[in-house]
Amino acid sequence: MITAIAPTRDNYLTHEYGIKSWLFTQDHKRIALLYLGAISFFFFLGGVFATIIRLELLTPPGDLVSAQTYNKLFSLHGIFMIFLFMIPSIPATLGNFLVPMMIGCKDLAFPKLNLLSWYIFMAGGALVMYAMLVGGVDTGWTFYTPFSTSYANTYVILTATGIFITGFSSILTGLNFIVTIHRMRAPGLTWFRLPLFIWSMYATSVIQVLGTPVIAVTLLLVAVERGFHIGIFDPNLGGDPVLFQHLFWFYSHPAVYIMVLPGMGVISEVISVYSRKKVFGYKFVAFSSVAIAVLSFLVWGHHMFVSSQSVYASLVFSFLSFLVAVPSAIKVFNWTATLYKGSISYDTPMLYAFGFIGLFTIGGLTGTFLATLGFDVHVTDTYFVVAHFHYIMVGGTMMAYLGGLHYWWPKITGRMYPEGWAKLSALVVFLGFNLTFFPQFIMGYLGMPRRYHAYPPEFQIYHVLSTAGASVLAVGYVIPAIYFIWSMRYGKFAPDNPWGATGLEWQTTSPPPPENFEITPVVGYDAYDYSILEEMKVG
Amino acid sequence: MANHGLALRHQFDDVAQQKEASTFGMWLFLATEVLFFGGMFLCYTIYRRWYPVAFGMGSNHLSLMLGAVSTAVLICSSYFMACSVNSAATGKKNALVGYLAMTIVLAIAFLAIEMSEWHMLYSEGLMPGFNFTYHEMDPRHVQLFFGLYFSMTGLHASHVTIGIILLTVMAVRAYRGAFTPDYHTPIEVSGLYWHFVDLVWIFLFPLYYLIARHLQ
Amino acid sequence: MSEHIVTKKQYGFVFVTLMVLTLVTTYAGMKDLGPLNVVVALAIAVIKASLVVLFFMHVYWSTKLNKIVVVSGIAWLGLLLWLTVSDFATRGWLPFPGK
Amino acid sequence: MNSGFRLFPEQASTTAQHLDHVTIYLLIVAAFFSTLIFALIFYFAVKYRRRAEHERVVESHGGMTLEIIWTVVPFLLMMVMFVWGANVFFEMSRPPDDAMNVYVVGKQWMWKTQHLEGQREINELHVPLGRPVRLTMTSEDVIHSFYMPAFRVKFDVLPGRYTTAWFNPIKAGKYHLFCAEYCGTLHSGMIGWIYVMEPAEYERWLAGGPAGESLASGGEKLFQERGCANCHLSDKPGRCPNLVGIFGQPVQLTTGQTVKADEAYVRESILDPSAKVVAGYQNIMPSFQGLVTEEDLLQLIEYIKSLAKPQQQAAPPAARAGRKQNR
Repeated sequence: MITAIAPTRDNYLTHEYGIKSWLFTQDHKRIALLYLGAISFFFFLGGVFATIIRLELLTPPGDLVSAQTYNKLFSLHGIFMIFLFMIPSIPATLGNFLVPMMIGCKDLAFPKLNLLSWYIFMAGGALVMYAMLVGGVDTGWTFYTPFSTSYANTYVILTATGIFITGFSSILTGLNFIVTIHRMRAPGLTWFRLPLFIWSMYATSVIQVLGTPVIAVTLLLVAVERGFHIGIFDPNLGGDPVLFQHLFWFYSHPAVYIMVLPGMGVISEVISVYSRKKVFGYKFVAFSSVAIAVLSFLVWGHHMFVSSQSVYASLVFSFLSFLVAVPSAIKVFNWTATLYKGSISYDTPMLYAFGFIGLFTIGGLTGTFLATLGFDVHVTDTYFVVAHFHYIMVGGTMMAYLGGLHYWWPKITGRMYPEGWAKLSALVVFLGFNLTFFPQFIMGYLGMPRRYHAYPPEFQIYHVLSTAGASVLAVGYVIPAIYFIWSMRYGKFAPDNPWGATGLEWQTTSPPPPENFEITPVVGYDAYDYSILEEMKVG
Repeated sequence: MANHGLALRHQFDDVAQQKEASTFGMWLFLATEVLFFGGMFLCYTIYRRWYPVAFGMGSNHLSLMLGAVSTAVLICSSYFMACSVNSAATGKKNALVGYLAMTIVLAIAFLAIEMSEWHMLYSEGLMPGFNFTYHEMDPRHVQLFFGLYFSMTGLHASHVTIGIILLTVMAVRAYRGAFTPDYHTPIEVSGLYWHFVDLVWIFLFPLYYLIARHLQ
Repeated sequence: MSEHIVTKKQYGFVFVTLMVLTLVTTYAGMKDLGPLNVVVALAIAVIKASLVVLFFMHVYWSTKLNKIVVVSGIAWLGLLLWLTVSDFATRGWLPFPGK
Repeated sequence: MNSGFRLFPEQASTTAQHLDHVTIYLLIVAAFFSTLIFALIFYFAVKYRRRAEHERVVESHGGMTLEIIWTVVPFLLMMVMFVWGANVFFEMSRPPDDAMNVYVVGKQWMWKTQHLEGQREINELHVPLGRPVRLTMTSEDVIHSFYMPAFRVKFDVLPGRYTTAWFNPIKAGKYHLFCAEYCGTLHSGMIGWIYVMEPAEYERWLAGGPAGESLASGGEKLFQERGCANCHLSDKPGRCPNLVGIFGQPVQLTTGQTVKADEAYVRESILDPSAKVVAGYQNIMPSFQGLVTEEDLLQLIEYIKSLAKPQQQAAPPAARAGRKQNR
C-alpha cells in the first residue's frame, strides 16, 4: 500500500507565502498553478455557454434565447474554449510544471519571460472577458469576412485584440520550451532518452511558434479592415474573402494539433507507467509527433473545399490531409501494442488513457471522412464536423488533460486524489461524452447545419439525446473539480513515486523543492526502463 | 570565465550556455516575426498579381526619392548597430555608446522620412479611411493598394519605434557600464532585432516603390 | 555568436555592398524590363537580405541550431505562399464560375 | 417528405447515389479500425492485468515489420478514399452541358431564385424531374452556402463573385434547402424548399405562375433604359466595344492581358469599368456601382448572352417569351 508520510522537507509550496510570492514568482511550478487556476475558470465559463446552447437546442423553434444571443453564445463558447482553455491547457499547466523537471534542470530557460507569458495571457483573457460583458461577439470563433469586417455590429475589434494578445502568450511559452529542451537537458539525457511527453511538448511548441503569428496578423488585418475599410477582405474594393480563410486556417488547423499533441504526450506516459512496459516503437512515436508538427501546416485547405477554392487546390489539400493522418494512426497502434504482455493496472489515469485512445480513434477516422472530397462537400458546416472536432478535443485532449492531472496530482500537490470517486467520474465522463456527441454524427450526416438556433423538427430526437448527454458530461466534470480541491486539504500524503514511474520528475520529492533537484540528476538509462527502477529500489 | 555578478541566471550552468540560449531564443522570435510580416506579404503577392495596373499607378504616387533615402538611412543605422556590437565585444565602452546613439538618431530620421511620406499621401487624399479621394483609373483597387501600403509600412514603423525604445534602454545601460567583453548578450540580441527590422524594409522598398516606375 | 568577433572592416565591406545594391535596384526599377522587373528587384532584395543575415547578424559563424531556425522560418513562409498561391493561380481552370 | 426516424439521408440525386457508395466504404473502414482498437484494448487490458504488485514484465522491443504494416495499410486504404472521393468531387464540379440554368441570389437571410423564363421565387425553387439543374449563384452581402442535403450538394455563395453548383434530381418530392455558412442573426431562418415535379406538372406551374417577361428581355429593356444600347450596339467603332457575339470570347485588354468574357468579366465591367479596359478604347464608361442590383446584373448578363447567338435571335422579345425555353 502507498505509505503516507507528511512532507517535512521544504517544497515549492511552503517555500514562501503571500500574494506577492505568487504574483511575482519566477518558479515554473507556481506559474503552472497560476495557469491552472486561470484556465479552469475560463473552462467553467465556456461550459456555461455550452450548457445554454444545449438547452436552447432542445426544442426546434429555438425559444430559450433570441437568435442574436444564441449566435453570441456559440461564438463565445468557441473563443473561450479554444483560445483561453484548450490551447494553454496542457502546455501551460502540465507542460510548465513538468518540462524542467523531466529534463532535470532547475527552471525554464527564461523564467521572467514565463511569468510575462502568464500576465499577457491574463491581459488577453481579461480583454475577451470585458468584450463579452459589454456585449460579446457574434461572428463565431472563425471571424469569417466580410461578415466580421463589414456586417457584424458587435465587439469584433475588442475580442480580436484580446485573442491577439493571448496569442503572444502562446508564442512565448513555445519559445521558452524549445530553448529549454534544446539547451538545458541534464547530463546524459540524449534526445532518445527523453520522455515522450517532452517530444510532444517540443512538437507543440514548434507549431505554436511558427503558426500563431499568422493568426495575429490575420486578426490585425480584420481590425484594420473594420476600422479603415482598406479593402483587403472587402469584395467591394476588390479584396477576396477566401484569402482571409487561407490566412485564418493556416494557423487554425495547426492549432487543433497544438491542442491534441500534448494530450498524446500525456497518454504515452500514462500507458507506459500503468502497463509497466516501454512504449512500443519509441522512435516511431517520437518522430510521429514531429511529423504531425510539420505536416499540420500543409493541410489547411480541407476547411475550404466548398469555399470556391480552386478544384486543383482542393485535390492537393485532400491528398496532404491523408498524409497527416498517418502519424496519428502510427501513435494509436503503438499505444495499443504497448499494452501487449504488459502488467496493466486500472488506476484512473489509465482509464482516461483507454478513453482517449478509443475516442481519438473515432475522431481521427471521421477526420479521414472529412478529408475525402466528395463526402466533405456533403457534411462540411454540419453537425458531423461539430461531432468530429469535439471527439478530438473533448474525447481526446480533455480526457488526456484529466488523465494527466490525476497522474501528476501527487507530484504537484503532494496529495493523493480519492481513487473511488475518480474512477466513477472517469466512467461518467466517458458515457456522457458519447451520449452527447455520437448522435451529432448521425444528425450531421442527415444534413443538420451547424450554428442553427432553430432547426427542422426531424432533428429534434438527436438534439434531445445530445442535451441529455451534455448534462451527464457536466456532472462528470464537476466531480473531479470538487475532489481535487478536497484532496488539497484532506487527501492522503503522496510518496515520491506512487506509480513506480521512471521519469526524472518522480526521482525528487512530492511536492518538489523550489530548485526541483537537490543535485542535478545524471541519466544513464533509456526512457521507461522499469528494470533500472527495480535496481535503484534494491540498491 | 568571470561570472559577472547578477549576469548569470541561476538556472544556467555557465555564461556560454546562457548566451547561446538568449540568441537562440531571439532567433525563434525573429522566425515568428518573419511569419507575422509574411501574412501581409501574401496579401501583397495575391493582389499585385490580380491588379498589376492599379498597383503600378498607386506605386507611382509614392515618392521614389523618399523611399531610396529611407532605405539608405536604415542600412546606415544597421551598419552602426553592427559596429556597436563589435565595440561591445572588444570592450570599448565609449565607442559602444556612440554607435548606439548614432543608430538611434538614424532610426528617428527614418521614422521622420516615413511620416513625411505618409503626410504627403494624406494631403493628396490617398490615405484610406481618411477621406480617400482618388478619381483616376480603377479607384477601388488603388485604394486596396494604399490600404496594404499603410498596413505594412505602419506595422514596420511600429517595429522601428519598439526598436528605438529598446536601443535607448541598451544605450543607457551601456553608458552605466553594464556590459563587458564577456557579457554583452543584450547588445547582440537587440542587434539581431534591429537588423531584422532593416531586413523587412529591404523587401518593402522594392515591392512598393519600384513596381512600375518606367511608366512615370 | 561564438567567440568570433567580426571586425569593423568586414562590416564596412558589407555596408558598401548594401548601399551599392540599393542604388542598383533603384536604377533597375526605373528601366522597363517587363516581367523581369519583379525578378530583378526581388533578386537584389534577396542578396541584400542574405548579406545582412549572414554577416550583420552573424549567422555565418553561429551554431547549427540558429541556422536551422532561420531556414525553417523562411521555409514556413514559403509554405504559406506556395499553397495559397497554388489556389489563386489555378482558379478558372474549369470553365464554370467559382471553380 | 416523411419525417420519420432515419439514419441515412434521402437519396434524391445522381450525385447522392455515387456519394453514398463512397460513404459505405468509409463507414466500413472506420467500423473495422474502431472495433479493432476497442477490442484489442479491452482484450489486452483484461488478459494482462496486473496480478502481483511487483510483477516484472519481459520487454518486447519494437517490431519494424509491424510498424511498416500499420503505416502502409492505413495509407493505402486512405488513398482509395482520396481517389474515389476526388472522382465524385470532380463530377460535382462539372455541370453537364444540357443543364437548365437557374440564377440564385443570396441575401441576408433569404434566397432569391430566378428562372430564365422570368419566374422569381423566394426561398423556393421548382424544377422539373429528369433534367439536371445548374445554379449560378452570387450574394449581395456576406458569404452564404447553398446546401441541399438530399442532393448532397453544397457550395458557398460569395459576394462579388459567381459560383456554380448543380444537381440531377431522380425523385420527385419536396427537399430541404439550408444556408450552411454562418451569415448573421437569422442564419437559421435562411432555409427553404426545393420542389422536384413531374415534367407535366412543372409546365402547368410554369404557365400558371406570374407571367413576367424572360430574364433576357428584362435585360434588353434595362440595356435600353440605362443608355448602354446607343453605345454598345452601334457599329460605329472607336467609342465603345460592340457587345454582339462577345460572350464567351477572349478579349484583349489595354494592359496586354487577354481575359475570357464570362459572367464575372461582364459583371466587373458594369460595376468597375476602369478595372479592365478593352484594347483600343479609352476609360470613359461610368461605373454603375450602386445603380444596378444583383438581379439587374443577372438580367443584363442573360441579355448579353442572348446577343451572343446568331442574328435570327434578334426576333422581338415578346415572341420569344411565348415559346417554351428548353435551351
